[in-house]
Formats: sequence, C-alpha cells, structure tokens
Amino acid sequence: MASTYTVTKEQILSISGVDPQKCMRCGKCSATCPSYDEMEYHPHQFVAMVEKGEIEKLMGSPSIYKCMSCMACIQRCPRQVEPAKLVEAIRLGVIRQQERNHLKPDDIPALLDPELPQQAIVSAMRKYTK
Amino acid sequence: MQKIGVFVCWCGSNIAATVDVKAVAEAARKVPGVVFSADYQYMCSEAGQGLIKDAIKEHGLTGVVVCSCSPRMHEATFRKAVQAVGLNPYMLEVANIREQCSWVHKDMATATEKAIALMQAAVAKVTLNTPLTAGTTPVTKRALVIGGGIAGMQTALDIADAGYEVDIVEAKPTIGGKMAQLDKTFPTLDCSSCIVTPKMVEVGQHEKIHIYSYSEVTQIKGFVGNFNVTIKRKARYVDEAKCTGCGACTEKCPSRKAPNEFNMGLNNRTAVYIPFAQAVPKVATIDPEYCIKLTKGKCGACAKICEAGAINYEAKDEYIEVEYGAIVAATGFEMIDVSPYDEYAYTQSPDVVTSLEYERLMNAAGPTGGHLLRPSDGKEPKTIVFIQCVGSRESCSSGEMRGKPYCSKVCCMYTAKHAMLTKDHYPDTDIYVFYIDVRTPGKNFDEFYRRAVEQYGVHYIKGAVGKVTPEGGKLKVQASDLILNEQLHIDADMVVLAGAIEPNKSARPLATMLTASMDTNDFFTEAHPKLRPVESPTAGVFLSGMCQGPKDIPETVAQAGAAASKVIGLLAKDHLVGNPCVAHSDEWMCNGCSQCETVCPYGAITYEEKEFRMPDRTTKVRRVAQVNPAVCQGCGACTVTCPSGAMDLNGFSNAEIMAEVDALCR
Amino acid sequence: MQMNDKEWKPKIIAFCCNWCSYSGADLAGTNRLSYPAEVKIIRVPCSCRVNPMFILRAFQQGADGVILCGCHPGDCHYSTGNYHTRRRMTLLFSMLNYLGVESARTRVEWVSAAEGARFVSVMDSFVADITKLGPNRRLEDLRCKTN
Amino acid sequence: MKYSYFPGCTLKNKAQELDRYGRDAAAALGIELEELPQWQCCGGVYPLSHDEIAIKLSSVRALAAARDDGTALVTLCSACHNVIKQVNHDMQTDDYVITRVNNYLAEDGIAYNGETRVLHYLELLRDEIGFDEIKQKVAMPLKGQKIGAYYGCLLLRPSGVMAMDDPEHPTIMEDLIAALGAQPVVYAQRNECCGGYLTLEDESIPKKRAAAILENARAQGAETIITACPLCYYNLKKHADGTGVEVKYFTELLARALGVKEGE
Repeated sequence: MASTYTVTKEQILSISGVDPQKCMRCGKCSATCPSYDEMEYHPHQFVAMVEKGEIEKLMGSPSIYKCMSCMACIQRCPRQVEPAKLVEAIRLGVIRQQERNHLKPDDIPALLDPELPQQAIVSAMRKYTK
Repeated sequence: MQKIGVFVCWCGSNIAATVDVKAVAEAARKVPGVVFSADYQYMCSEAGQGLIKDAIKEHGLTGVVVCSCSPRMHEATFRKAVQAVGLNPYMLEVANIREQCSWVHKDMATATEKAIALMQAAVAKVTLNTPLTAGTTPVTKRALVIGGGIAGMQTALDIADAGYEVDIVEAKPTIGGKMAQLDKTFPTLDCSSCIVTPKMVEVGQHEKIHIYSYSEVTQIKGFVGNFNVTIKRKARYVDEAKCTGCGACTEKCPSRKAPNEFNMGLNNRTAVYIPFAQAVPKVATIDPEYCIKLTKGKCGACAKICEAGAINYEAKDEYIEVEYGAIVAATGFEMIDVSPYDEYAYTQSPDVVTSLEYERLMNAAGPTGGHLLRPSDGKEPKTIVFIQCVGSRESCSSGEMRGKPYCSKVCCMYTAKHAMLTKDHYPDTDIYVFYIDVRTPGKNFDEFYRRAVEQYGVHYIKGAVGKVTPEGGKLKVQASDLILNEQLHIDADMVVLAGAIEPNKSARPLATMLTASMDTNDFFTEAHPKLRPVESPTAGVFLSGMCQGPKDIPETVAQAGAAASKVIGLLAKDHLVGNPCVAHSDEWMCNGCSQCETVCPYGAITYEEKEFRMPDRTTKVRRVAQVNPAVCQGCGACTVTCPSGAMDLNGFSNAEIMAEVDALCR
Repeated sequence: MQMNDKEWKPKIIAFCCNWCSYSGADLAGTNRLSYPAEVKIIRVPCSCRVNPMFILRAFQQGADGVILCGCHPGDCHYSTGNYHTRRRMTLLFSMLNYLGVESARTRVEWVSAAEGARFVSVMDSFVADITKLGPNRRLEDLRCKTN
Repeated sequence: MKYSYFPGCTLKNKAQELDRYGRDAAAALGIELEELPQWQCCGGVYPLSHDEIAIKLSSVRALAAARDDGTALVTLCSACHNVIKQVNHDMQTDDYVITRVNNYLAEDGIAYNGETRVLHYLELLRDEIGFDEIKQKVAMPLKGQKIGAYYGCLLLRPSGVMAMDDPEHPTIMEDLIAALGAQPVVYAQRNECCGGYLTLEDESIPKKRAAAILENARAQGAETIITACPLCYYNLKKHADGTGVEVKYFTELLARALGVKEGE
C-alpha cells in the first residue's frame, strides 16, 4: 500500500508536535507498548525513522493501525518524546488523503458485536477515518 | 593636583620597532597632570625600575603610568617597585602597548597614535585613582568538615595530619557514611568495610580530630577565616563519655521493631542501638520514636543493665558555638525514592529492591548474613533482572519530571559488580542487565564490565524495562531488546533498581547557611568548573565528595585530599590579605532595595539597620548595604545593578572607567 | 568637523573582562595576529562591571561602535557575571535601537583566554561593520568636543 | 451540592448500568447531578495530533455550558473524562487551540478559556464528598470481598493533565473499595491497556491483553475487578469466563454498598 501522496517529515513533526531529536534511544516506549507484537515497526522505530525521514515506509505499514492510544509510551518516556503522537501523525498523513480511510462506515456492520459499546465504534472511526 | 609620571618601555625592539616610544613620551608631557616622562629599553629591569623609583622621589610623583607589556605580565612588578619608595601600589596603571598595540599593528604611525591614546587613557584613569589598602583579617586555625562519610573523613584526616584542628559534624550516630554499607568496591572487588573501618578508627583516634556525631549545623555566621558555627548536638540519651559500647543495653531493649537504617530497613533493630559493630564513636543511641521509656514513661531496661550509668532519659538537645577558619561541605548523597517508578513494582513486591538494598543483601554483616535470599520467601533467586538509569538521564523540559537530568555515574559499574559477585557465589543464576548505554570511563572500568559479560555470562541487553508484574511468586518483566528488535518477557525472581543519586537533603539548607551556590539539582557549584573544582565561590567554603556531583570512591578520596590542601593553604596563613579592589556602598545613596545582595555570587553583601544623623539634626534609622571586603571578589555585578548608583568598585570605579572612555574617544 | 570619507576611521571601544577576553586579546598579540588599530581596549574585572552608562558615554563622546567581550556563558570567573551582562545588554541594545542607533554598532561577544584568533576575527568583523555604517552622529554630543 | 453531568453516548446505550448506578449512588450521597441539557459525543478519543480542532468542539461546548451554569462538570465514562479533561487543558494552555476553537465557536456566541473545573465521578467521591463520609453512609458493607481496581489508561494518562492520581501507583479506587468495606487487591496490570478500540478490527489483541490483566488480578487474589470505562468493561468481561474473576462497574458496587441498588 504505497502512499499516493508524499507527506514530508516536516509535516509529520508539525502535525504531531514531537521533536524526535529528544530521543536518547533507551527503548522504554517499546518496552512498555502493549501492542508491540502486533506491530511491524515499533514505537522506538517510529521515532528513529521519522527523524531519518523514512515517512513513506511508516505510512505503508499496518503498524499505524495497531496503536491503542493507551499513552503508556507518552507517560513513561524519560525524555518526553511522546512516540504515540508520531504514530497518530503518520496515520493522519495517510487517512487525510482522499479515499484512504482505513475503515469505511459500510465496513462497520459486519464487525459489530451486539454488546460492543458505542465508544469503541466512535473511537475507531476517529482513529481510522477522516 | 596629581603629579603623574609616564614611563615608556621599548621592550627591546618588541615595542620600539613598531611604536615611536620617544613620540609617546613626548606626547605624555603635553597631557595635563603629567610632570615627568621618560623612555627606557627595559622598564621591568632593575635599572628600569630604578628609573621609576628615582623619578617618584625626585619629582614627588603621586601617580605612575607605565606603557609596556600587558598588565597581566608586569603590573605586580611595577606595583612592588612604586611601593618600595612609598607610593601606594594602586596609584599605578599600565598601558598595554605591546600585546595590544605593537604586536598587533604593523604601521608605525598608526601604532604610535594608538599607543598615545592608550597612554592618555591610563593617565586619565590614574589621575582619578585613590590609594587603596588591602584589609587583613586573622584566621581561626580550625576547620569544620560537615559530613563524616569517606569524603569528610579523608578531608579531615589530611587537614589534621598537617597539624590543624578539625571537627567533623555527622548527622548519624556514627561516621562511615554510605561506604560502610557497601559490600565490595569496584573495580577491584576489595571489601568495602575492610578499607573504610580502619579509616574510621584513624579518624576516631586522631588527636587533632573531634567528631560531633548525631549532630547538625544550625547556623553559620562570619566569613572566610572567621566563621562562627552553631552545632546542634541532638539528644542521644546516652552519655558519650560514659558509654563503653559494650552493647548490653541493645540486648536487653524490649523495643525491637525499629527499622534498621544501616540495613536499608530490610530488618529491624532495637530502640537503643549501635548502628553496626565497627561504629565510631562506638556508643549507643536511643531512638526516641521507638523507646518505650521515652514514649510511654515505663521500661528503663537499658538504664538498669548499663554498668557505666551512661543512660540519661532526661537528655536535651544542646547547642554549641565554635569558631572556624574554613568549612568543608561533605554532605554526600542519597538514592532517590524509586517508588514513583511503580511500573517496576517497587511498592508492590519486596523482591524488587534498590541497589543499596541489594548491597546489604549480599553483605556478610547484612540481614541475611551474606546469603542472597529474596525478601519475600527467603529463597535463593535464580533469575535476576537489573534495571539501569532508574530516574537518571530524564528530560527536564517539563515540570512533570520524576527523576534527574544527569547521569549518576556509578550505577553502571556497581551493577556490573553486583552481577559478578552474584555469579561468583551462585554461578547458576541468570542475570539480565537492561541498559541505555554502559558508561565505564575510568581506569580498569571497561575491562571490569567486559569481564561480567565475557567471563561471567551476564546478559547485557540494550533496552529498557517497561513493566514488572508481580504474579504467582514471580516478577514478570516486560522489556525491549533494541538490538534484536524484540519485546522480551522474563520471569524473574528479583528485580534490582539502580536508582539515581541525589544530593543529601541536608545540602540545600546548608548551602543557604553558607551562602554557597548550588545548581538546580542541589549539587554545590564550584568556584570554577575547571580551575577551582574543590572550592565554592563563597570564600572559605570547600567541597568534598558527592555533594559537588556524582563520583566514585577514588574520585571522592582524591577530591577530599584536594579540598584538604586548599583548607591547609588557608589555615597556614596568619592573616588573609584581601583584594582591595572590592565594592563599597555609599550609605547615603543606598535605598535599601537589596538588589545588590541578590546578584552577589559570594554573599558578600548584607543589610544593616543604621542610624543616620540627618541635616536637620534628627536621626533616622535606614536599612543600607554593607560589603564585606574579605568576601567580595570584585566582579562589579552589584555596581551596575544598584539603581541608585550607591555601589562602586575600588580600582575600577565609574569615574575611572568613564575617564578612560573619554580619553579614548578624544 | 567635516571629514573626508577616505580619511575617516571609526572610533571603537572594546570592553574586555580581565579573565577571558583581555587575555584573549593578549594572546592575539603574543601570536602576532593583526586586527585594526581603531579597536581600543578598556580592561574591566568582569563583563558585568560594564554599566550601560559607559556605553552611552562612549557614544556621547563620539565613539562609532562599542563591543563588550566576556567569558563564554558558564565559564565566568565570577560564576554568573556574564549572565547579568547578557540580560542587561539585551535591554540596552533594544533601547539604543529605539533611539535610532543601528544595532550593528553594539555587540556582546564571548572570547575565552585561549581564543586569540577568535578575538581577531571578532574585531575584524566588528570594525568592518562599523566602517560600512559610517560615523555615528546619533548620540554624539558636540558640546563634549574640545576642538 | 450541584454539578453538571456529562454522561456520554455509551452510558445512554450499552453502559446504562454504569450511568444508572452512578446517578442513584450520587442521589443517595446528596449530590445533584444535572445532565447538561444538550451535549454531543466527545469523540471517544482525544486527538493526539496537534492540528485537530473540530473534534474538540463538542467538548468545549459542554465545558462552556457547565461554566455558564456555574457548576463543575462531572464525567463518569473514562473516555469522555479523558477527552474533556485534556481539551479543557488545551483551552487553558495552548494558544493555537484556544484561538482556533474560539474562532469556530464564535458563530454560536461561545467564547471559552478553560474556566470550568472537570471532575471525574471518582474525584467527586474523593475530593468533594470524601471517602470517610462515604464510609459513614455505607449501609451494606461489601465485607470479605476481594476487589481489584482496574484503572486502564484513560483515567490516569497523561498524568500531567489528568492529575487524578499517581500514574504508576494510583490509590483512588483502592481507597474507595476500602471505604465500601471490601478488601482492595493491588495488582500490577491495573494500569495497563485492555486493547481498547482495536477490538473492532482484531479481537485477538484485546483477548491477549484481557487474559494478562485478569490472570494477574486473579493471581493476586482479586475476585472482582471494577472499572469506570465501558470499553474496558466490554473487553475484560468478554474474556473473563472461566478466569474466576468478575468484571463490574465501580458504580454498581457503590450503589450496592449504599443500599440503593435495585432489587436488593
């Protein structure tokens, strides 16, 4: 799933408000991430890859839909890097483009469990669609 | 009216080749106030100095300008020369026509013109100079060392060996500090107490050293050479002079639930206690919080058993005042409280311990007698995870910071030590060390760490621990391995936290009493980070050990010796000759605003209520600034800060500098 | 007072702290590095001794540029003096700017005792700047002139 | 004592119990929770990107309404609380957000600058009523019950903004459990994520997370765990069968202890 539109490193930094240069490469974000095993690129890699400018690789990775926004990495990062904000910014870089919603309203009914709280649907729509 | 003489040096050809020295001397004669001028090949030579001396005598000169090399070279030489014939040494100015003229310009006309301007500026300044006399103050030949750990002990010993009296004030009942609690020391693995307890004995027996244990400094007055210090001797309810340290009272004491500080609270002690077998002074102390007699009025078991009659339940805190010439801060460090890092479950499981607790668990004199047994069930741990940088190297950009922004320096090494010692005794143990960077600068340090990896098979993992979950008697450790790019899950039996080092809590109030500056982390600041590393900017205050910044034992001992040598250098003087170029305040102009007091880095300025006789013959009490010339270093920060222009600096007064400005702009 | 542009040389006052910058200037001399003779140095114990008044006085007396040199931040002999300098001069410079004095006429530079070459390059560039600006008449008080 | 109340979508629908017990308990404690006359969905998750403005508008409308009413705004659902509290913080500190949000809302005649105090129901219990007071009012103490608090992520993080409790060592729910007469059980996984909204796409992730949380709670001796979040409740309850751990809303236990739970 290559991106159809280039999003620059500068845009990602501006959307996220994150400064990846604050990272000291300790790995606390990836140590604390509950979704680690589901991800192709892990939180610390988001930081390093954004710093290096490898935005396209990240945009093409399903990892961006695996973050639970639990903010554990934000809370525990000793240098206040806030990796989850980079994951969010990359995801927005993708879904803000036309026809790039990860989840379409039409997909929802098939996923619906009768007990599922509205909160889950609303949150997922917020995270996955424009 | 000043009578000024101008002396122009050729410096061989160094000046004369580029500057027309005769023209400078000639020009000098035209400057108002100049009554004599001359040029000579080498002004700094005997003959040159003789020329100046003769001219002073002959022409009754009141001020002298020497146009020569930089004042940093020969100002002192010429000052001495003029003083020899009765002129105040501060009535001399040097015009720098070598380094800042002849050596940097090539064209003779230009260089000569500039030399003349520099000469004129110097004449303008010396015209306004006033004779200055450096004050002298006597020195009390006794030093105070605050803190009785390895830093304080070494400083005290070195000062005492030089023949000066030293007092150590130690807050705890015994000296010895943190080093007495350590098991082994890196990188040699020699037994810590085997090397520190003889030092403690030496300190205790030294005829020049007096130990005030279980005491605190509560007030410091005075300044370099003349400090007046109030020491609070906390009531220990045991007469130090009578107690023989036999320990009978500690055996009889029925209150046995007080946490044992020496063992990091891993076991309990009695209410009357001697911290450990080799304590100095070896006398008992009663913990008033746990003593049944002191809390409930009943008991008295210790008094009954004590043959020496040393127990005194009526004891009160005592305050004594002592005079000192120098003060050394050696207040040491603590480990931060690691409980805010509860993702490591320190508050949730007794098997998660700090490094210092681990140190006690391995120590033969510790709560487990040197057998490494985990606190929860007393079993030998098979898998141990060490976590580095707990609270060190944290960002200080937000107010939410849990830890410290600096590297605590010793953790990498002592963790390698812990790992190796554990493997030595229990080779089957699986040991994981999670690190951000392994920092081992130091002699034989990296070799030491590599030995842990290569010979002992300690698993060093570049990564962090995210969560420790105590469950079913195990500690489930979730961590990252950044090299393998994996998340690890380890079932550990113990987790050891290398918590950050922080200055002892008593350091901040002490710094306030000393008016010694501190950084934002509460480490004492040096007078100069490179050139004066063991002195505080506050004159007469010296720094020893961890209170200045994280350091290991050899560095601490080296710094302790350095601080001692500075103290000896000070105490060796009968009088301190001050720098007369100090600030002074015009009391009539001072409006009492305290701004100078705030900017002074030395605490040289204080405020006093003073009575003034007003023009209308009434008297008025006003609050005015006072500069202590023995403490002022003459930077001039206060002079510019003063909004009413009351503060001025001797030797660099507003009028003198402005006269130079005027002369150079002419 | 009319001067030929070709003959005109700027008057420049450099305040140098005794511990770093003055020694840096000495080192430039020791190494025989050259810089324009228009620069005339006044030695002060610390850059924080320089009262904004001195700078105003220099301009009033006809100086065309004033430069203030101190130890690098964090290296001050008196620990914090140059921090005071930095703040005070920021204020003074903005006031001078308000009065219409070109901001290039004033400068604060950090020069250590080991930076003889840096002292020279700082002075070269400062003199070049002032020369480009030409004479400063904005604050000059002609009543101060003796001739 | 009167407060504005923001129930949120889920409490009107799948999590009606959380809401109902909360209201009943509040009434029993003498607290008047007045539901905002008009409110819109908070958006479910706080946008972690700096430039998302529109999502924050519904929260600001609710906050402004509470301000105009002169009351603090009480939330019960963890997600609503997290969003509204964080948006409120933005409206106090972030000029970029303040300007843009107010530009949007100017049409509705709203100008808001973070004046409202946002309280989670738990904070209401602790800080406004007091656990000692609640202890007095407990009619049916939950004696002998071993209850673990499940905080999840949203109540505590980011701690600088949420400021409810220590993010790694919270005690607010444990203190409530103790006040209700039960025995609180501390277990490490209580502030680890349940898998959240990923459940919609891939149930395997919440399943793993729930297993870890429930197993840890059980191993540490908890019989019941309580939560304030409908999504945590869903994810945990779905996988609680056979673990021996019950999952409940904290309001249910509160209502029961106060003796206002229907049918008891």
